[in-house]
Amino acid sequence: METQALFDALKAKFGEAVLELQTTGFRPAFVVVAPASIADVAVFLRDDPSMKFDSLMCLSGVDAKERFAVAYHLHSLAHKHQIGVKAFLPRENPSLPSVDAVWPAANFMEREAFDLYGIVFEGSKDLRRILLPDDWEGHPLRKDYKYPESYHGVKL
Amino acid sequence: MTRPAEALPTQEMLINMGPQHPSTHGVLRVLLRTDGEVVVNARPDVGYLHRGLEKIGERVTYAQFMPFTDRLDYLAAMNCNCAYAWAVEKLAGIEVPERAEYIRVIVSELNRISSHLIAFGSFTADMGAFTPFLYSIREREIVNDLFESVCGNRLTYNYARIGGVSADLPPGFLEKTKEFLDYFEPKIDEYNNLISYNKIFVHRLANVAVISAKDAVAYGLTGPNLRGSGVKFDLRRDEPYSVYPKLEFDVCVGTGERGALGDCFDRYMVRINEMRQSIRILRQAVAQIPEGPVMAKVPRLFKPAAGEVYFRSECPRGETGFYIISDGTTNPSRLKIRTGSFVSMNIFETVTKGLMIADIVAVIGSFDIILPEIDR
Amino acid sequence: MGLREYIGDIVEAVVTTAKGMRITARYGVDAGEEVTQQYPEERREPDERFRGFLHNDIARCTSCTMCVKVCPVDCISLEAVRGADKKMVLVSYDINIGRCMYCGLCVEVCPPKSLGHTVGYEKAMFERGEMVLQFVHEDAAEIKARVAKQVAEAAAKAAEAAKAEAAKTAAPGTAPAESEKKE
Amino acid sequence: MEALALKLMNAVPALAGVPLWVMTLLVMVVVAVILLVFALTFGGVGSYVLRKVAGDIQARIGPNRVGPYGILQFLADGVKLIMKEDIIPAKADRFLFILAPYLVFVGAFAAFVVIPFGVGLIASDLNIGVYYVMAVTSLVVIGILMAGWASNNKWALLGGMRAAAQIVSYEIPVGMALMPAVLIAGSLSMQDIVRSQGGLLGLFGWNVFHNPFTFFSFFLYFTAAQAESNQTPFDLPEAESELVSGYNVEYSGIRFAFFFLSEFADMFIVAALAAACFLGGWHVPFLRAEALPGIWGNLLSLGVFLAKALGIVLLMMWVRWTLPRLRVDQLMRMSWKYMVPLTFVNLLGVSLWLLLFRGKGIPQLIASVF
Repeated sequence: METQALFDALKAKFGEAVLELQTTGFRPAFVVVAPASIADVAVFLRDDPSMKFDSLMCLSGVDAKERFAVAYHLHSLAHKHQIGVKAFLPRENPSLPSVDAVWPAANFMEREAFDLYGIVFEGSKDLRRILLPDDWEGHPLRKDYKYPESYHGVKL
Repeated sequence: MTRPAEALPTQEMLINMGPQHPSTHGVLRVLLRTDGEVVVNARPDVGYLHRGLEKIGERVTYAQFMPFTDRLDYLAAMNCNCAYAWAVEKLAGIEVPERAEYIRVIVSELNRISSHLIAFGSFTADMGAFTPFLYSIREREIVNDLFESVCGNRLTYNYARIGGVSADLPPGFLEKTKEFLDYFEPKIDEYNNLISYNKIFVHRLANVAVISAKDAVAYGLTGPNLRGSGVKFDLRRDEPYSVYPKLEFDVCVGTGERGALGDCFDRYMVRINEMRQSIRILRQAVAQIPEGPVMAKVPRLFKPAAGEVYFRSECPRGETGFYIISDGTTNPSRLKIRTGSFVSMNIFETVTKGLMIADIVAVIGSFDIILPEIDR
Repeated sequence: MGLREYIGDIVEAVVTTAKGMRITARYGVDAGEEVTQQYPEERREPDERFRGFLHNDIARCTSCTMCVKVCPVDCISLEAVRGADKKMVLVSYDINIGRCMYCGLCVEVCPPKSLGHTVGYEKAMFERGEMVLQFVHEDAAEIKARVAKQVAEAAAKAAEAAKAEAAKTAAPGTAPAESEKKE
Repeated sequence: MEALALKLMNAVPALAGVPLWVMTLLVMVVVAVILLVFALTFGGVGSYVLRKVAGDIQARIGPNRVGPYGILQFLADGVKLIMKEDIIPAKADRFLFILAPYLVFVGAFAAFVVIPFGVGLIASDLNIGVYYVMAVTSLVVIGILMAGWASNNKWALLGGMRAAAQIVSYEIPVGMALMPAVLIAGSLSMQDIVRSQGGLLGLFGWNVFHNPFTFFSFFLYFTAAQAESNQTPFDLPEAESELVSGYNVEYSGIRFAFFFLSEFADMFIVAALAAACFLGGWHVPFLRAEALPGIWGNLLSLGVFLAKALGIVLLMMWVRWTLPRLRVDQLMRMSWKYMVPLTFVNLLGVSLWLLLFRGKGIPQLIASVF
């Protein structure tokens, strides 16, 4: 399915929630959606017979300077096409619905984004820190992260 | 005489498997809740090897990140090197000389063989047979020697460069590769006779941790773990990159020959068969490799145009994807690494319910995880 | 489970075990299969491309700091001062091999090719601080003092020359001809 | 023992005044010390051979640094184990923790009493020899379970429980697989069993060639005994890749050495029983060892017996470095569904054979034709 057609189909289905299509310089292209509707969009993308994005390749948190973003890279084994979905979040209290009910693969990747960016995925079945210790302070991949002096009395 | 159950209260036991444990392949910690020998729940706890590679990636330039990709999957550093190089080349739109592409394919496939050898060897060692492990190490040494003659190191190669490879193949390398292939091909049959089809080994693996094709896709498994469930998907064939379209090979999938489709044995056999396919690819690549330069013209101050790219390539442990965001400066603005082992760990808790403790070891081995890739 | 299957299981177990044991026996009997290298006595020759410890031939080093800039782990520290002939003089060149990851990027960028890999890889120390290779053996302060002296001398010479020049320009006539003669 | 003491007193006039019981005790102690030294030496040499065999099979060299061909490696290891710090975990059950290794070693060592090393070379030819070995080696399981429990470590406990289940289960097939030898000899005494295999050039009288059922018996015994002595592929109680090291995970130094030695002692017991019950014991092929004059018969038969036993030990090592490990439920299934029925069928077969052919084996039948 062509990217533009896919975007149009999404636009027709979700209207205002689908914001823009990023194409030039983006491989694969990104559909930017409103964060609140990400779960619904995900279900549609997975189940619609012309989309069938059955696998979530990658879910990444991004610090886009003035705001955060969550990027989803989807792939369809049935149709062999790809698309990126992106949702921009404010820097304060970034949160959006979890998609781990749609693609179970999302769980670990969401935990990673939560761990390193502090993005909260509402409704996630298990949202804990994954790579860092449970009592770590701060989210290191944020651009404004301050490196700690010590951890439990151990100088870093 | 029967006693009422209350007279003999039983309790579930919480066992800490790892981070130091002989068969967790590094520093994986699994929190086991067991009822005797039967696992009620096995929760993986990763992150003991977290080095913040993604943060480092934002600090160093594109070229400087290459040595860090060695530290992703140290058993298949060539594959990671090349995957990163391909990703950056896609981002910046660099054309790589054909000889360089062939060299990359040759070293990637050699590394796939050596990585699968370790997967095979450590798996059998986990199952209690130590001898095949040493045989596999012996064969891997030859590959390491080959790599040393190419790039000077035996583990962290740092061979690929953005736009090509750091040096041309040394004289005699292709002949030595052919020699190795001729030596190695019969060894696979020997492994199969020695251990693969051993009754005990088959019984340990068949019907353990069965993953259906649907689950495997939904949980995002890739590489041999996905193919073990019977899904015929290989990035080298389905999203061809480099010179793979010019090379002929079969995509190995699990067949369920000794149990249910998608069990540990199928995942194991896929790796064994993939070694044969790698030999096939290598023979063709060695025969076809053209003469020419090995490095494209890349400006010393390398600044790709602003943009985003997601490139994935087929590494021995599933797809390794690089999601690179460039803001037009010398450093990436975001460098996300998606690795096969990390995603494989996600399904671990689901598939290990109701297995025995010994099976946990089998499942870890059959996923062929490697911790630096999980923790990055 | 039928009887046929039952006996089949037993036969399969025996046959596959025997197959495996045949292979291990072959290795056990054949002494030529041993691949061990007895390390301290037997050493394999590292390949010519082997990336061992770094070595800087400081006579050729131009103190361009390319290696410092390209090193991803910042293990090279370099200090240089500008000498009398406008070229940089190395004051210290240290490589912390405890941090070095032998990636070879510095060797690739080195313009005068003064930096290179040796084939050495054995180095055990008692202190982490000892894991620093120093290539300038003279004392840093001494070099600095010497170079400063040279620079000062050169500056003084230059100043003298300038003074003489100024004096010549002040008294025109013979001076330009003299300077031309010198050239 | 008493007989030997009497003989000594009669032979050496200087000892005539010593009371009989003192002499008997002395002889007992001397014999025990000899056996102990043998067991310890076997543990040491066995570990060296094990590693050397492993090295050969795995395309390596094996130990070669201490002494010529590394033969003194076991002494170095022994010194190391003795010098090592003896750690008792703070939360361990001290008394049981300390007792367990000795109990395990005693269990394994006590079986040496009835091993027929040669003509007349047996510490005590009990008339219930086979039965005694079975009973005494079961002591090991108590020690292992004790070690697993007392360590207060869950891996050790799992190892101990596995060992208990395994050794108890495999006791039955081991016993049943030895029964044919007892049936043929008509006695439980080890020396009687060995003597019954002496006919036909000392080679074709072996029980393993007696009839097809005894032939299978030998392999059934070998398999079951490997399981009973916790050898790979049945080393589940130790299973270093699953249970880290199983029941002995918390032990260090000399206490660990006791577990280690008892493992090798167990190995030897298994091999010695197999040699005595199926491979003609100390019978020298083509020669009658009993008829040799003086001490030569004793020494020759001792050498032959040890050679047979060591051959079986080598076979065990060969199996060990080839096969992977079973899972615990498969181990139980193998015992109860395969080993136990097969040994029973086998025993029935041997009994019928003996009934039909009046106790004659195939070689004897062939011999009787000529």
